[in-house]
Amino acid sequence: MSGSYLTLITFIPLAGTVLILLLPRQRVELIKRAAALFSLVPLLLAVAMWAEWGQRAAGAYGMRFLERLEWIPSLGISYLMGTDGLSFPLVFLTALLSFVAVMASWGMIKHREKDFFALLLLLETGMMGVFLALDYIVFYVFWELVLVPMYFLIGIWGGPRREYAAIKFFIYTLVGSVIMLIGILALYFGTGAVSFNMMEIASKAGGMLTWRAQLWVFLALFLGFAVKVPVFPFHTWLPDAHVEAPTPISVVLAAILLKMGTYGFFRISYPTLPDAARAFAVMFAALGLINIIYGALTAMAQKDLKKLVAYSSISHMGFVLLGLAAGTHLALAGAMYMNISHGLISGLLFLMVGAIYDRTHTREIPKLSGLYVTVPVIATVLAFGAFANLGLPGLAGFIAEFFVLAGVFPASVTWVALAVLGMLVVAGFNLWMMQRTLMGEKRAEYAELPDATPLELFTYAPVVALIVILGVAPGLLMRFLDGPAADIVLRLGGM
Amino acid sequence: MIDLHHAIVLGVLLFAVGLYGALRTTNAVRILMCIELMLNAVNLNFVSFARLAAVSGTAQAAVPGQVFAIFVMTVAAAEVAVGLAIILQIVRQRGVVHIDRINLLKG
Amino acid sequence: MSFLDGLAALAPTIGFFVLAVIILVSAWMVSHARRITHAAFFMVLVFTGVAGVFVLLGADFLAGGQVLVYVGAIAVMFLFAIMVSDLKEISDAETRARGAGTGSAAAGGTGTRKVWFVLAGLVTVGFAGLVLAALARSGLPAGAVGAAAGPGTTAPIARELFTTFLVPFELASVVLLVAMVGAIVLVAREREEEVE
Amino acid sequence: MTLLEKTMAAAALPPALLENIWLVPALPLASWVVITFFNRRLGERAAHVGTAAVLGSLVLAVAAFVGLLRIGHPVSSGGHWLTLGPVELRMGFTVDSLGAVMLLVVSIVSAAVHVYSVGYMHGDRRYQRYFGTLSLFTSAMLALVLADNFLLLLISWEVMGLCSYLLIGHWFEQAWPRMASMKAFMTTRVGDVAMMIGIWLLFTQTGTFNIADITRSAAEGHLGPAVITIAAVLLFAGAVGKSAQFPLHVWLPDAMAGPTPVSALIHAATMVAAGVYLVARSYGIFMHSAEAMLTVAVIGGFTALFAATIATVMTDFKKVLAYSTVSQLGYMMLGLGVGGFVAGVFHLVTHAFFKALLFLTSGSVSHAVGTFEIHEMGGLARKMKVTFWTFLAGAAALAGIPPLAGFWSKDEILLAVFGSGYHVLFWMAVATAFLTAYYMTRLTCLVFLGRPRDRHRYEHAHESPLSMTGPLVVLGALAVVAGLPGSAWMGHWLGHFLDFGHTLPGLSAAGHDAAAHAAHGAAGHGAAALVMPIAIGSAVLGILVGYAVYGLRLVRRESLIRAFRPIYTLFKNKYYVDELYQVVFVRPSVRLAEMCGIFDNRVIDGLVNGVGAVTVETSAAAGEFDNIVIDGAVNGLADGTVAAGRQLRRAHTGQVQSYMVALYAGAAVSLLALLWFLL
Repeated sequence: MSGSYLTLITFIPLAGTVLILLLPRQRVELIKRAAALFSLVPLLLAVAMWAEWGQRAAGAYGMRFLERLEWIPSLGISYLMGTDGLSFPLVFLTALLSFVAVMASWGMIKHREKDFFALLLLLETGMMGVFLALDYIVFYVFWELVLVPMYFLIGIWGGPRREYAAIKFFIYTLVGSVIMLIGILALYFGTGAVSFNMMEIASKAGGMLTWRAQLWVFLALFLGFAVKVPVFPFHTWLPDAHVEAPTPISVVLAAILLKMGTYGFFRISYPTLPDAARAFAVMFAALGLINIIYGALTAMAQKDLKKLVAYSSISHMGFVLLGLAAGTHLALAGAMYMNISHGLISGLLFLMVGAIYDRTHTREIPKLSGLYVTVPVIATVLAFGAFANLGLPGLAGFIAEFFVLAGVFPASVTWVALAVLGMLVVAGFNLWMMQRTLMGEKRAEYAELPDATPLELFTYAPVVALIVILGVAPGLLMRFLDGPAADIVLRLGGM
Repeated sequence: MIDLHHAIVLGVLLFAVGLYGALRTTNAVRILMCIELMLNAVNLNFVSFARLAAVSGTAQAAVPGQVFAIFVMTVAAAEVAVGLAIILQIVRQRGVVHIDRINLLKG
Repeated sequence: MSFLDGLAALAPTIGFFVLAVIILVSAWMVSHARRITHAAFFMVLVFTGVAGVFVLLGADFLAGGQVLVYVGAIAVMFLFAIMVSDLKEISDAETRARGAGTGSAAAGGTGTRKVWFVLAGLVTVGFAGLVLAALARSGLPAGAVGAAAGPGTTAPIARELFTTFLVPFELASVVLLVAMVGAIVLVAREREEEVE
Repeated sequence: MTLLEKTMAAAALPPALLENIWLVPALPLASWVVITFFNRRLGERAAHVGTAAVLGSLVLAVAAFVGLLRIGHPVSSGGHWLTLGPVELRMGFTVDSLGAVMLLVVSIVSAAVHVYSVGYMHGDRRYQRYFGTLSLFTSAMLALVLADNFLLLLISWEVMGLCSYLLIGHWFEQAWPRMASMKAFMTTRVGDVAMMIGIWLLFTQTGTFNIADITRSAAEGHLGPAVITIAAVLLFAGAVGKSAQFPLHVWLPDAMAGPTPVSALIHAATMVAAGVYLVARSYGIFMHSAEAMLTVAVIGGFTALFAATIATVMTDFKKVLAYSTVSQLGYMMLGLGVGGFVAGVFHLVTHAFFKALLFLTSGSVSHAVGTFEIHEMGGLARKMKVTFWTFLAGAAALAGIPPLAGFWSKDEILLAVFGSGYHVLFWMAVATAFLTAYYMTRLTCLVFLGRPRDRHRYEHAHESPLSMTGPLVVLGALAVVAGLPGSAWMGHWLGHFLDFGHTLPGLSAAGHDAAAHAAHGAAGHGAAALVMPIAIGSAVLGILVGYAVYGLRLVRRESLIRAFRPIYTLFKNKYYVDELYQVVFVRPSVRLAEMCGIFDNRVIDGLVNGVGAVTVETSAAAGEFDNIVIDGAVNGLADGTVAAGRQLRRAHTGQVQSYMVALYAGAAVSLLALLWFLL
């Protein structure tokens, strides 16, 4: 047991939740500081793990910081936590953005702070658990755990149609995860009901399941993850959830929750059922392309800023799907890179849209204009985010898209051509958005809006810095992603 | 000598008379009395069968029958005590012994 | 062998039949005697008759017990109860009322009484008949069961009572105790109030 | 010690400088960072920071140029950037002759524009942001010319696009700049995307982004001819987008919405030249595919003529220059396309100087007169001496009057085109030369000569301050002198400098020279003798006709228009290309987007809500069913029991004796059964 980093990083936020629940309701300042502290600690732990990454030799299955505890031996369920190149960046992203969300909520959440922060930290625990769990049952527990706080966070602090959005989100994801559970159980029993350990099942699944069973299980798992990603037909919960969720929550929702879906593909679907994955490759590509183009086009038609960013998330997730479909080393590494870069970029965009909403109390694009003049700093950061979003070279988004498509090129040129069409539309709606909201004359009613406060700047700074760093020196992140990508390519037997 | 059958027939007849008596009277106390008769008939049977056991077996074999009769007696005594106490209370409260009027438990 | 020896040989049988008649007639009178106190006396008669039969059947301890318990205790308790309360007047008034044939509403009129008697009779005859039929077909060995004067059953009963039947014996004492307490509580209620 | 010797001495440090050439782009980048972060505190001083940085880069560029001269071979530097499984990517800079020349051109023009902007942009509300973005642009352009791999080239290429977007949209309060900036970025983005596909294709084939390696593998025949052609055409598509060639030229005229110095720097000299530079830089690839070369030549030639025709009817000073730029870029592409590598690059260099000059003069004129409408000007020569004479120098150079710069480079291109044997292209080029001379003369007459048409503006006109006229003079001198290095008088020194294999390290010297000399050789002196007079003739003819129409008013302008009514309207409306794009691309995509939006809300959400509604319905129905049927049964049962209970209740008469009767009747029955079965 090499130092229980992972258990600490997962359960410290939970401890925070418990502590906050004990604090008196009126002591809002104390609550806010406690929440900040309990979300800062996992971030520091993540940094410590990043520093130690080198010395830690990769243990079993190529995992580091492995922790194992027998939970239900009779069924072969054990509390098994571990991280590798694929999940560590996501853990880092979760730690960072949860901290950013907490800091952002200092200013934005005005009522029932205590419950809000308690639920937010609970959410962080859930997310951490999903990325670190290596046992299907533990994974599923955390997967469901995430739903509960998110439902309340949207349902209570959300916008006008929050109940509808919260329920829609909850049922959509729940149905997905139930189907996923069927898949998991099929896997468990298919491989002789010995243990729920992901890695062991992955090694045995290929041999033991019949071809038809593999397809069905892959489909079940696909549905479970597709709802989360979201993939084209199952995406309509995302815009509603984003529009109605309070800003810090839609930051977390966009930046991390969507990644749980794609993480599922990388961690479970592809390594466990490589042949089925290859069989579904064309479907993945088709859905990915639909996501890209359809997402971008719908984004262009949106009048609400948050919906626009939500649909752009769908479009970017399409790239990840395309990368998965191609299955080449570059495409997979690019797709994993996109997970992180999109998390940062859409997180930043939501923060900015939230800041604007806080000041102008409207997200309708027609009503906003001339923000460059009234709130120059916020407008500039939003412009920065928009350019990162459309994949301006030199920023993280471009590197991801470039390598995904460079990887997809040998697989099929038509896919690249269509994806590139999507990139044009993405550039289109981003520019059009900037043109309508940031440029134009100053509006009287927004004349004397306060610009970004130091606290807000402190929240944006790390995200902006990371987007630039990952754009200029992608080696930092690629170092982590290289291993897992090669591993998956090996399993896929080279598409 | 007494014939077993006769003893048993006597018991049965006594039981029948007790039963009929209990059914036809409207006086609670009489019912109790008739019940006592029925119990005696039962004891009679016990003893006659005990006797049969003694005759066909050892004398010792008669004992259980008779012991059981003793227990029937104790129960009968207890039953009378309680029965009478209840009837006295009913008389004291309602001033009536007529069994048909004591029908508080009517459904 | 003289008529006396014969008679002596027959004595238990004759005794048995005499006792049987006494028992049955007095049993009948218990429910049919007009006055409740007469019924009580007839009940005593039945008890003693049965005790006689017990003696004939060689259950001497039991016969003694019968006399002691039934006649000495239960019959006396009945009389005591009747005497203490004004139970006597009430029950006699009722009998008279019924006897006069006015048929009070509660009794449902003599018409239903008649029907009730028939029903009761039917049930009794039916039940007794069936028992006898069962007895007849049971193939019980007939034969004399009369007891010669034996060594007396007290000792064996006592031994049995305190060995194999020790637990029932104790339980019986508990039953008696409970009955006593119950009876006292039921009957003695006013006196407690007076005390307070 | 004269200035020259001092620079030569400074050249002593070139090897060290060439090793870390990254300093050149780093200076302006640093100034951008400084300006952005210390925005408010700097205020007006932001301009000084920006100018200082650019001058620094200029000095370094000169030193690098001299250093390269002395060393004689390209120097590349850079390091490991990224490892991805089998692929190991390096990122770095290379200084070769083409790079050094471009460095020089860019830094000179950028410095001039910086100095000019101090005066021109005085009092602008977003002064710091203007200079910050200008520095970023310069840094990106410098990085572009030094990049040794397509990835870095692409990154700087798009950062330049970003800066052009920001600068065009500098005065975003007005509608035109807003539309123009977006149009610029989107159109160039179309080209960039095509270029990316080209880069991916090359990367998939060669496994690297390094230009030198790719050129070498192309030369050694590792790449199939089809791959080369497609990759070259795709790269050229990127160039078409950036250098505003037909059909992606529509954004350049609208880019004039930005401040004039921006137009001068970005939309005349540097950025738009990046496309030509890209073709030049990857010339090693283009050369191996005749089809690609032909495409470049044809599109270049056509664009030249096409834009020149439109320029003749433009009434806005900058629009004329904009279309002139498109035309001249077409010229360069034509030059490169027919194998005249040196000619193309030479023209690029000279054009950068005099076109920047012309734009700056237009700026100073607008500063004086307050408008760009040439029909409201006239007779400004007397009022703005310096601007007039520098403008004249630029115009003459552009028109191709010997011995100015334009003449030499245009002559080289005509020579190359003539040598390549494509006579149609040659005559198109000559026609373009004629038209160029014509519209420049028209411009000169309408703006500076003749009677002032607007008294008020004429009164108000005054010469621009020194900070603006200074750069004009410098550029004017360059417009005159710049042609000489490449001209015959100096024995085609520039050609040899560019030629000695430095430019195409990957290419074996023989291969390249053959193409270049082919141009010279085939034509031979005879050709040169034939081409020269034609070139001069067309220029002179253009001037005479122009002067006749606009100077002496021999022919009424209106009658001329009436005569060529259809052609005039066609030119006037820019061949309706803008409207075409609007109808074919922009409007349908917006409508498609709307349809998707509606589709998403109605159908998918409808579907989901439908499913929701259906579930609600079915649940309601289930509820009904549940109530009626199942409940019915249950209630029935309950009622039955109650009824039965009520019946049975009567059995409890309360009479003890009836219970006894029941008891014994039961006993009797069971006895009966017992007897019946057992005995």
